[in-house]
Amino acid sequence: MIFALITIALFTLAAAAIAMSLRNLVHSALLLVVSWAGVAMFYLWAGAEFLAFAQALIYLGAISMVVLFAVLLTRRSLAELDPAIDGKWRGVTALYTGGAVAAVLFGAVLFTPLNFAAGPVRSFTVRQLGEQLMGPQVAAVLVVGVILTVALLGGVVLAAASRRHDKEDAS
Amino acid sequence: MIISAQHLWLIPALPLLAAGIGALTPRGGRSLSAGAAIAAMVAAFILSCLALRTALIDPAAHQTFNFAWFDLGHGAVRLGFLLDPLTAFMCVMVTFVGALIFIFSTGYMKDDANFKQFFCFLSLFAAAMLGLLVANSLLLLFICWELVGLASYLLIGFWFHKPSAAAAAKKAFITTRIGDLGFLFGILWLYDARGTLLFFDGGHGVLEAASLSAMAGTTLSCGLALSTAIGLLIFCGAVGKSGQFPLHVWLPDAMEGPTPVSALIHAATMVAAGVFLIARVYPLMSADQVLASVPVHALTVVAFIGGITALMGACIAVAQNDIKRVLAFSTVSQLGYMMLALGVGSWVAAIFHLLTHAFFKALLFLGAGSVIHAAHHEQDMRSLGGLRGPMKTTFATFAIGMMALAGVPFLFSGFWSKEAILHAALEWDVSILPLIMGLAAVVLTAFYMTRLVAEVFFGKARSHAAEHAHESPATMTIPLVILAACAIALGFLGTPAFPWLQAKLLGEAEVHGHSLLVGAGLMGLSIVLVALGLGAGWAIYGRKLRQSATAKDPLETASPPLFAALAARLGFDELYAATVGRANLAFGALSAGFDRYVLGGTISFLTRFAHFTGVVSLENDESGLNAGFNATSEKLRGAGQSYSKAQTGDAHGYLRVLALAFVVLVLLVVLGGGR
Amino acid sequence: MSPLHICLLFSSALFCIGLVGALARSNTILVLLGIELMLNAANINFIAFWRYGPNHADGTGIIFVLFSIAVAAAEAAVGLALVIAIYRHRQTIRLQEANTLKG
Amino acid sequence: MNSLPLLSLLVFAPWAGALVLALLPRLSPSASRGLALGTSLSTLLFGLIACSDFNPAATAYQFVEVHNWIRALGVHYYLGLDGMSLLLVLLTGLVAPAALLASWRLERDVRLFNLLFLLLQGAALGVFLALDFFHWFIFWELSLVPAFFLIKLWGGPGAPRAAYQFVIYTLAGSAFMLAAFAAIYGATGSLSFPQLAHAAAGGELAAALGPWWIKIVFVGVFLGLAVKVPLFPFHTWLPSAYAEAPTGASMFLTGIMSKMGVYGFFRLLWPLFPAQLHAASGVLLWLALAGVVLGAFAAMAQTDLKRMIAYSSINHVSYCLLALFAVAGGGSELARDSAATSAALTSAKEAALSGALLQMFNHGLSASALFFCAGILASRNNGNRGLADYGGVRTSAPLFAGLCGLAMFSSIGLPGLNGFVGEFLIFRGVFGLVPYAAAVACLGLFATAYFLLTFWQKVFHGPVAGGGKNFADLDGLELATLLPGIVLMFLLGLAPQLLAGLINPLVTTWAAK
Repeated sequence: MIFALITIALFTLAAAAIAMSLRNLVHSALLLVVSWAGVAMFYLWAGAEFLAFAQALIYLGAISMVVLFAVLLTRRSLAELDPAIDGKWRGVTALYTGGAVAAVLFGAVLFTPLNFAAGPVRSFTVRQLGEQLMGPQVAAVLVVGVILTVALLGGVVLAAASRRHDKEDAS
Repeated sequence: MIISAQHLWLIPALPLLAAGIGALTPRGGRSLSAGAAIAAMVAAFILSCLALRTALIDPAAHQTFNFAWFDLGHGAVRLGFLLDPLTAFMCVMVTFVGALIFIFSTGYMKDDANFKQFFCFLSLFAAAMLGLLVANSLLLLFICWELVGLASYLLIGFWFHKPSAAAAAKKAFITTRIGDLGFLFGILWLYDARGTLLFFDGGHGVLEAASLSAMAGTTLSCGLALSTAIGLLIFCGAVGKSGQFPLHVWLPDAMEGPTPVSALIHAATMVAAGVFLIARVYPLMSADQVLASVPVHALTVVAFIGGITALMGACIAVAQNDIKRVLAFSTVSQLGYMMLALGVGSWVAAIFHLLTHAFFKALLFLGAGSVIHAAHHEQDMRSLGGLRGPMKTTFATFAIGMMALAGVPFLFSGFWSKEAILHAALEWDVSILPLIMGLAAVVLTAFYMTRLVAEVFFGKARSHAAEHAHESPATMTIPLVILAACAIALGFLGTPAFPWLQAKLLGEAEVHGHSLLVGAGLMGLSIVLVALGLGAGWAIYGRKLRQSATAKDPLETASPPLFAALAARLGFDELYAATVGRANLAFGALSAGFDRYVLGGTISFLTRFAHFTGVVSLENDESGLNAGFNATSEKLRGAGQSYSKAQTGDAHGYLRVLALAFVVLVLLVVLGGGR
Repeated sequence: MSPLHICLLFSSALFCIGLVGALARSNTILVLLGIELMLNAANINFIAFWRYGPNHADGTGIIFVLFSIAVAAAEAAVGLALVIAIYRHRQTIRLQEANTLKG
Repeated sequence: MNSLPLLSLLVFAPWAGALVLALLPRLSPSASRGLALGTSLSTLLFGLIACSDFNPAATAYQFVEVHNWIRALGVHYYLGLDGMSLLLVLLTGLVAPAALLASWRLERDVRLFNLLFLLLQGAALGVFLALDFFHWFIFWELSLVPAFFLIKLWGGPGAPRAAYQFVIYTLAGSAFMLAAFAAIYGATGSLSFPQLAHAAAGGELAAALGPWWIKIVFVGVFLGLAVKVPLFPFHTWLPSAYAEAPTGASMFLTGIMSKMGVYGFFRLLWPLFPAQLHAASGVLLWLALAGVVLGAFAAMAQTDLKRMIAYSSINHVSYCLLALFAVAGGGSELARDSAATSAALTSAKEAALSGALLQMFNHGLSASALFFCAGILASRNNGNRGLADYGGVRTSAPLFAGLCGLAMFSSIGLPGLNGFVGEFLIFRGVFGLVPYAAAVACLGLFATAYFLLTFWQKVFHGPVAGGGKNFADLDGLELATLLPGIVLMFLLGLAPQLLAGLINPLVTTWAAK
């Protein structure tokens, strides 16, 4: 079990780290998809099958497409490459900041006694999930639904209204 | 028809109705408005007479009708009506004089554009005044008290397009309000101490024995009895309303109003309300008389204030040139007499003088109004003169009023009422000063009234307007004649030989006549003094009549500084303007300044402080530092702006700060030893 | 070291990678993706505690992650739409130059 | 007792109107005005229904609606009404339509204006009816948003600044209050006012929070409310906000918004922190006195009409708080003969509390009427509002002068009009509890008369000058706006029982605490 976990973790982290350092945006995006897949595998490993499915559907299916579209739409030519890291100073401060946060987080994790029993994998059925969602959490589901709708509308409006904005700014 | 206490509300309600009609009729409805007002007054007069008949059946009884106004806590705020001889006599006087003045006004105000409004205000005044008289509750009395103040305000400022009238109206309202605040405070104290404001309530009222002895028995930390303190506070209201020293300054200015207003409100009725008030709460005012060892008795203060006012008013009246102002200061002086009478312990004498004064002073004012009307609103008596010929009725009636006011013996009512006051002052054993002040005022009164009559009616006309004067119409002269008759007849209600009025007011069923000889010495002295005043006046003004409007006054020639001081009304207005008025405005400016600079400054300081921290929190924005200290920050908006300097728009920066802050926070928690 | 520790270390590392990415890259799309990574790291924590925590049966962790994913999807959609809008407007997607909100 | 969810109707009727306005973008200006007015008036109708079904003798909340809302947090949708709420609901029903009528001539963005106004009205009603902090606070904060836009978009030249100031101040205060209630929730797990008041009366609230925390929490809640009222010295946002707002918004701000703060003092601060309020009452009394006196005197020094009325508003609202603080202080420092003490103190408290409640209503009527009159003056003279810009208006506009004068005298506290009853009762109560405070407050009465009469003299009297030339008298619309308020001033001045009957049992219960 632990071995599987470590494998999944290393796989995911490696993909993410490389994705963040690649110069080619398309490659970065593709590697991130791999990393998200790793997270989905982690969900499978942890026994949250439905979540793994959702992660695959949303991240691998939807968000990756949106990202790729965004990348393609915002590039003047396919050949154009962004510098991976924008200036030395920015990279160094980013690394230091990240390192500091990492140190704090690792320290916190390692020095916290976590006395939870590592029990067997217990599954949580979709039926249970559905009952939870339609029962006590129904208000939250509604809110999320509203948020998604608004986000959809917002996305459309933002992408579509930009031409008019251009005109206004020009005047 | 029997009018008892529970019907008393009808008396003020009728004029109120007339006021409502007057307010709601369209501009054209002149005759409707005036007709309703006069009809209401006449009806109220009839009702008042009926009420008087009821009251005189048993003069000692206080008929009351009390009711709850609104619920308050476990109890209710109660108001009530009271019927006793005092109320009834006052009602009869107010309605009678009021009706006559209303009739006079139809002539006097005939050409005014706001004729309808005038009668509406007059009716409102009458309603409030009558409400004040019939009240059995200090609260109801106060309500009506304020309303007569409002009516007075409206009527003084009736010719509101004249800046002087507008200013005089405001001055009257504000000055009386100063007194009213004291009055209100007294009411609050009384209410708090006794839990009720009803005068008579079957043994629980504030003017009844239990309450009075409780209040006289309570001694405050300053040594005064509770009843003294409350009484003096209530007296403050009377000082303001009745134009007593030191709040008399508004009354002469109130003559800016139309003359019928001066006659009704500022001579006969409203200004006498203060006297009525003290007479009404007389048991309270005199409750401390049983105590020997108090620093001051409430009535002593009243007596001295009254004496000072009587003398001062008479002095100032000597040097005034405006016909209405002379009469106004004479009113101040006469009100001082009444207060003096109250103070020295004879409230019946005060009310007697109040009643007689109401008639002859209304007569004098209406006479002056008739003169002013005839002389096309010329009020300066230096420019009048010689009106004896063309205005015979006015002259005759005015002379009767003048003699009543001066106290010409035996035939005129003023003589008897003044005599009663002087007699009471003589018997007062606290001090002789009020008597001396009263006697001095007698001489002065006779003197200035002689001067007035000589200047206005004798000699030759000294202006174009006076030359063309002619007698006023019948609507104006008939009230004059009636009032003149009353000014004579009323005296016989209360001669020493047959003091019917006094007996009824005191609630004595029997009339115990005294002989004329009682106090004959004092009477003789005052007759001599009156003669002295009349003689001096005639000697100075009558024998050598004024030749032109610009000639100097004989007194002015004799002693310019004294005359100037008196003509300037002893400088009270200037004094108040320099002290109270200025302090008021200064405090106003101070408050506004405090608001703007101290509070605003504090906020501006906080803003700068916030600004400073905002700037410090931003490592690399040096321009912010300079800008920050130079910018005059506009309160919180400035703070917002300086904080917004931290808003670099650099998303990376935000994220970096966020992450580092997280690290710092965790370290703080850890190094700080957890919670 | 228990599996829970490993899970938490995993999520911390993923979070830091996302953070460094978001800080170091100037391309707005990548910054957004870094933030997505951080969100994923947080989700991993939820799942880990759900998996090893005492209240397994009520599935709070799963539901929370579900909502989180939904919100992340919304965020991604709006964020990328914004990127496109900015790009149309300024012809660049460098984050440093999108500083209109500077005070 | 009533199957209709009356209170929900009351709160949401204006919002429904706003929603309709929002959904109909092509509505003509006159139709949107009519719709807004109708919706606004419907709250008056509902208020009157509530008033007729209201049982004044019962001091508990009536028409209660409780529904579980967020079960995890223990938040309820909880509406209820007692005498005080009823009074304020009726006031809102009166002032809001009048304010809409006053804005009838507005030409710019009519639909948006009416929409925002209805939102504001709904929020205010929500504040007066909500009994659970959660949605009470939502209403409380939501009232800021429309008010901000109303001031900023339709106000005078200084309006944006005034609007920012207003919002920042009030938000800052509210933030303290929110934090305080978070602490209360953390300690007790309840957000319902009646429950909390009960807990406070039993001492459980103090025990749950601990002696130190409850003081901090008290200060937090106090700050939130004091800014809204506003209590001196938190009032500096008020003059410019009131002065710059458009007439309708000024009327609503002074008529209703300031009452929200006072309501909060009575509904939250006093029942929840009686001991703390008692301890602080000495200081607070002076603050209220400062509001009474300095407000009035500062008004005297103003030359801008609306600023003057704004300062007088501070003065009048401070009377309510003066009464509350005197009651909370309990008059303990008075040395009295012991036999009369408790009965006399109780009756003084009753007077002060009824006075405060009546004063809220009365000030709502008179101050909004005065703001309307100032608006009329400004609208006839290119927006000039200086005292010196006018003269002799009464000559050309006697009707306007008369009605404005009535509103003014009501504000001065002339007996026979509504203002007197409340002020007299406040003075009566405060005198019985803290005599020196009543004495100092008398200065405020004097100054109020002084500056209002000065205003009257300069604007209406004297020779015709400045904006007084060719001043058109009131037309039908303006008359319709002003007249109901004026009639009520008379009615309530002569028959205060109409209102006193509604609140008296409640006040009696309060005073007995």
